[in-house]
Amino acid sequence: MTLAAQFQIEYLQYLGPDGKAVTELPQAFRDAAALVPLFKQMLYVRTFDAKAIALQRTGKLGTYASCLGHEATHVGIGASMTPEDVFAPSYREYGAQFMRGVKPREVLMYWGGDERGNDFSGPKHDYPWCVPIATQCLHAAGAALAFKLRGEKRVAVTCCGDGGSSKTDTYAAINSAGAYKLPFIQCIINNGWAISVPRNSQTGAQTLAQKGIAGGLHCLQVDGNDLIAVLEGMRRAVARAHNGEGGSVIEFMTYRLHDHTTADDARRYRDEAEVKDAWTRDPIPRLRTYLTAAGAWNEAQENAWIEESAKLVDVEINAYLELKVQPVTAMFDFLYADPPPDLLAQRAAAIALEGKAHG
Amino acid sequence: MTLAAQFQIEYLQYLGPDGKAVTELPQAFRDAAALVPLFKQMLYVRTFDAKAIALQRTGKLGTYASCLGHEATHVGIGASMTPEDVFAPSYREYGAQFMRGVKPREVLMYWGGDERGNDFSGPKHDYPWCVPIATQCLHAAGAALAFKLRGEKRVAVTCCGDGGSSKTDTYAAINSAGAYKLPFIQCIINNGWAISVPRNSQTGAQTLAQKGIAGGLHCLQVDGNDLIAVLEGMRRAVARAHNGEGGSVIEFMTYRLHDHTTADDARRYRDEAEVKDAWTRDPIPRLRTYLTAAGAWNEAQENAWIEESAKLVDVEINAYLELKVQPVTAMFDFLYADPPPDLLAQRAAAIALEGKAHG
Amino acid sequence: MADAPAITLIEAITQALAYEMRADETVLVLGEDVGVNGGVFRATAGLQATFGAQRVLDTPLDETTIAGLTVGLASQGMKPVAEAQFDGFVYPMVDHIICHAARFRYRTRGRLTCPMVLRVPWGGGIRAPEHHSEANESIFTNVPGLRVVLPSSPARAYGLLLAAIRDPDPVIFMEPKRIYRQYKEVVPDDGEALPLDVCFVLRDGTDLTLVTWGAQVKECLEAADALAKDGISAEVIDVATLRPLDFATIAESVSKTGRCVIVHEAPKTAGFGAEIAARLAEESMFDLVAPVERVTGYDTHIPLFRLEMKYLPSVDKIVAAAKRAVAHA
Amino acid sequence: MADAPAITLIEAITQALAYEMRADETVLVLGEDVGVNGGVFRATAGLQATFGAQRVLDTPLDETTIAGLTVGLASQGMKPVAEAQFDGFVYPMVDHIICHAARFRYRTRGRLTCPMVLRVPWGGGIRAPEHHSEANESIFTNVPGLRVVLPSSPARAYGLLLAAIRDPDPVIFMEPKRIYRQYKEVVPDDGEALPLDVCFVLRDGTDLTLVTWGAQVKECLEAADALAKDGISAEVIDVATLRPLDFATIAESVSKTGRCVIVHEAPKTAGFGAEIAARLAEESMFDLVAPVERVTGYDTHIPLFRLEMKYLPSVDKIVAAAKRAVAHA
Ligand SMILES: Cc1ncc(C[n+]2csc(CCOP(=O)(O)OP(=O)(O)O)c2C)c(N)n1
Ligand SMILES: Cc1ncc(C[n+]2csc(CCOP(=O)(O)OP(=O)(O)O)c2C)c(N)n1
Ligand SMILES: [Mg+2]
Ligand SMILES: [Mg+2]
Repeated sequence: MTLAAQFQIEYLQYLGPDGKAVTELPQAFRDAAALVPLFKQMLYVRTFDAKAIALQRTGKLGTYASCLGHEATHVGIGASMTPEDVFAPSYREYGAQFMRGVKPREVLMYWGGDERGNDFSGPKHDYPWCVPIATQCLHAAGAALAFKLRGEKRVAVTCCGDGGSSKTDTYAAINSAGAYKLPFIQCIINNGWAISVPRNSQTGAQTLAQKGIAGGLHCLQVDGNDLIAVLEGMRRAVARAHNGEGGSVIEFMTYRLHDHTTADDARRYRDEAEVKDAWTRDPIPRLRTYLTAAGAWNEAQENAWIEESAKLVDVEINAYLELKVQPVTAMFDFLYADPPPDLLAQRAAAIALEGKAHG
Repeated sequence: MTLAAQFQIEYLQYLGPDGKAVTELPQAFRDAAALVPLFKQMLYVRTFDAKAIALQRTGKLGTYASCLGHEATHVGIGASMTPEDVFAPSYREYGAQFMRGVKPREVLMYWGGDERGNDFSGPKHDYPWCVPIATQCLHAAGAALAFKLRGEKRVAVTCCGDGGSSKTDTYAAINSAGAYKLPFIQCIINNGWAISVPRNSQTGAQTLAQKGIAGGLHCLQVDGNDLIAVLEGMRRAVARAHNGEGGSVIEFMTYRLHDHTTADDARRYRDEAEVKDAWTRDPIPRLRTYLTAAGAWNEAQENAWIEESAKLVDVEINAYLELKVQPVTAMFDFLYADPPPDLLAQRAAAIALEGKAHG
Repeated sequence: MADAPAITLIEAITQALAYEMRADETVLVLGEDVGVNGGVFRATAGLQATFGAQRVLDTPLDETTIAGLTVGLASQGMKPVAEAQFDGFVYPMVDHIICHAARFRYRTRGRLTCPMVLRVPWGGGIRAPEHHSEANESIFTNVPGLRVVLPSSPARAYGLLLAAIRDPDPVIFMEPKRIYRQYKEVVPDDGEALPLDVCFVLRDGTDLTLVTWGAQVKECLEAADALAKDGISAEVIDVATLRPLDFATIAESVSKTGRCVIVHEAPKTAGFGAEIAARLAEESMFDLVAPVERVTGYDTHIPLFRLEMKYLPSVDKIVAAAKRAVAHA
Repeated sequence: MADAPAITLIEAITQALAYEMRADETVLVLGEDVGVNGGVFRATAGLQATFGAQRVLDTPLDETTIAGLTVGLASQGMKPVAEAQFDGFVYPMVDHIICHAARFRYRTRGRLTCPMVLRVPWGGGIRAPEHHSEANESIFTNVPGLRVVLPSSPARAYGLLLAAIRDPDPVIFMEPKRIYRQYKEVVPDDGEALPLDVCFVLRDGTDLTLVTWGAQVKECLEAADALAKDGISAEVIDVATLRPLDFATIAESVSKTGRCVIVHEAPKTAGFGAEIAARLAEESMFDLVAPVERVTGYDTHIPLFRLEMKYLPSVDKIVAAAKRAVAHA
């Protein structure tokens, strides 16, 4: 048998669900103390998430997409990037975004129906949340192309879900990253579900990592509930990008512990037993156990931080709740740099109507 | 190292460019005599192609897409299908289509600017030529889905080019064929060029066959200038489809010996040396040598057939040339089963204008 | 039948789907989350349980896939009813709809056809996230070979959807999601389709014609009530099928009233209201005593939900336009 | 400059691209076959040789890819000029254009913008295969945040393309391919842009206004000549930028002539001509002495080339409509 090609996809896992190392830790991440800030970030995100859901339940927020269970993946991705890199998220990677400077209040503004959330405090070149599934992947590829053409040492990192891996845009991004050998990382965050559609209904592919083979990219599958595996997977992909070796696809295996969004009710389509089982792989206790065993973390620290992060989040929530609705002119003022006269006339009419409504 | 997955893609070649077997022939295609009708078909197609180009050059045809060099692939695909199967071609697979009953005059009608070419004499369920690259692949997947839902033992076969393998529709077809385990065969006819863009600029993927890995399909790379390899590759894919094993992607390695279409001038972007070299792999002499050595074919037969096929093609050309332009009503009459009154009014106006123009 | 319970517009959609799936075994439903989950709006709730996973198919998450498979199914003897989860996700479907669904009959001289329906939850006003509130019917209204339908009540949703599924050509069926659950009415499950080529005159009037479709029908009827209090008699027309347009009904009304205000949710410029105004300018000019007016979404994107109601046409805006029209004698 | 050789419309496109690539190093060109091959219409001929493969990029064969990469490049400091090889292949780009290019500034309150141009060889009449002859501007004309430009002469192609590239927002630039090589004129390579928000009055007249764009400008000018022989004085307006529409120029003309015939190649129903007619019905009704008329493509697909000229507006059709208008006193 003559072979035209053959491929292997590596799987990375360092910490098992019980928080014990299953293999030698990667060189770069052996210092447990160095992981503590990331663990704190994971706790912070979880606190934020719970409070955001509560806000929605009490009518103070629109539809909200929870990140419960994704903390190791999101934080690990965020920790692997520099400010100069470009991040193109989908709509729930707050953990990564907070590390880049986006404020919780901005997340809330966005889901609270206010465009100003997208004008966030993170890197000005980062992409906002992206609702049309996986379209952001191609924007990241375009950004990576800009970096390459300008000779900049920057990486474009984008995320989509297991559902998003079916989207043609994801393939287009992967293929163009391969064609142009771009500094591009496609993170496929496989949380098992795309709303009600389970991972196995999306594709006949045995892994989602292998989507990258179609574009000749480096492919990796990673335990997305193991922060160390996430960091190591990202480290390798970033190194490849920096070395001019081109793009990577990383599949992060995690689980969506919440409903798809607050507008969804997962009990309609998902077995409670599966969710229960998934909780046994929760990334937070796993890392806590590991850090505690390594002497880098303890219960007192955790309690203190939980309390502090609740306060920090509350500050953000209050800032959000105090936000005034944009004036009606806001829907006209950011459409064109140079708005045409007819649009200005409509703007004037809208102002006049406001006057009437209020006067 | 833990592996998440691994893949191998087989390469099929039985006859070398010199027409000698490079390995044991596959069981199903050892009878040289049985290949003679297919060889005659290849010669016929080549005759047709040359005459069609001549028609275009003399102003009697619009833009025409030549199939020069693709004869083994096209005829091999056509020979592997039954009438009940569905074929969704791109725009140059005449060899396959003739075997399904499409008439050369119909090809000429289409490229001659007359929709009636699409109402062809081939299977009524086959798809017409498809200009928007690779969109036909998804129609074939949809057809395969219909077969599966109805429990019919039919296969949907579609073709795209090396360029077309970059198209998101191709990925969508592959992925859905995998997700639903469809009786679907994606033929990627890699002729080295997509107009002026060489294969290596399309993608970083080492083979085009591996596009199938992204959807979990069976992948195969085949020497597309070796009729036996084409037949064997198709045979395996059809068997899989019939056995409920799902879809396949086959990359056929061939070469576009002509310009992209008669509207193109490949000398602008392509090295003559490369074309010269490609002629050494021409599928026709290769099969001729093999059949002759096997005692199944000789020069006299060839000369007689060349003469006869020229006559057969001329009959078709004459039928095409005698074709009258459709009446102006033709642009209204096939739009809706039940045309709306405003459209009928426009139709009446168009007829009135005709009357004026002629009277 | 008279005892049928009153149902909402979304329930009428489900009822029509179920009716036609029972009546015609080639009808099938496909889309994201349409199976066990019954669709994010519950339009297909219960259908998979009733008709099985062979008739109600969840698709991979890709709209190009949905559109392409639908064209493939329709051209091979099935009658697929595809769902776009939201209006804002319809764009990746446009290529297959325009280049293929709308052309198969034409291209092949009737050899292959494309009897399909694309259901699109449409429009704003439900406080949804970005891209969930678009009134983008004009993407389709200039496309020959399509029908574009937009019901505005449970009964019309039922009857028009049945007609859409039975139609031998592709139909884009846009559903005003703001009124999915706005009110209920009794809709007998009698399989009676409504015609796909007529406008519905919902209220007779003599002074002015309000022409609209979709969710704005309600605002127009309310505006007519308000105008009546001021002694102004407004005729209200629900266009319902935008393509092909039944202009005759509109022209007849305007020949009587002499005034026309067109109301729609999409941005004004080159929205479908322009076509109606254009037909008036061509064919009813001498009937008009007042300039035509359009009350529409502004020529900007519908904003996120805090401002969206200020974007949409309102009863006040309609009444004001009507009064401007009536000021012309 | 006066000695510059006369050039065709397509050469004017190339000249504008080269000018702006020299002037602004962030400008780059991408598309299928735009590199060594110089584009299937030769619009980018020689550019890769002059500016290198880093500035003139062949893309993989996928329009979604082209559109998405273009949005990515534009939002990260580049000024991409993307080419759709033909009008019929623009549909897979629509999602990224509408959901992202047209919205980045709006969505992010100005943080990210999308200064890009999408060049689209547009329209019929060149005896091309299927999907190579579409007048599909209405896909974009209802979309807030876009500019839609359609030049009709070498000089306007040059000036408007420069303006399009320099514009800080996304511009859809549709090029009437039927007149790519129809005639030559001297177009000084002086880098002078033309305004993106005005109609061009190409011929003054008093009896009637012919409003058109793209390839039909020529037919309208010829019709005006023919009408002049019958003593009818037609004003001819090239709309040039459809979105935003300079309606003021049209209104001013119609206030003088009292009659308007709109000519375009796209199908009539919900084509952009409807918007112009609608504005007339809203704002110029009392100026009109005759009904507005549209001379357009029929409401069917442009046929394959044997019949295509019968589909398109012709001088005869325009003259006939003009005479009907003038019959109204
Ligand atoms: C183009 C498009 N189609 C449909 C939707 C509706 N939708 C929002 S999220 C979602 C599922 C996404 O699943 P996945 O990609 O796995 O990401 P996850 O939400 O699980 O993180 C769907 C179908 C959308 N936002 N965009
Ligand atoms: C969607 C789309 N984009 C662009 C084109 C123009 N076009 C026609 S053929 C072609 C190249 C196709 O190359 P390939 O897929 O390798 O097939 P080949 O012509 O070599 O058989 C291109 C770009 C098209 N027909 N459709
Ligand atoms: Mg998911
Ligand atoms: Mg090719």
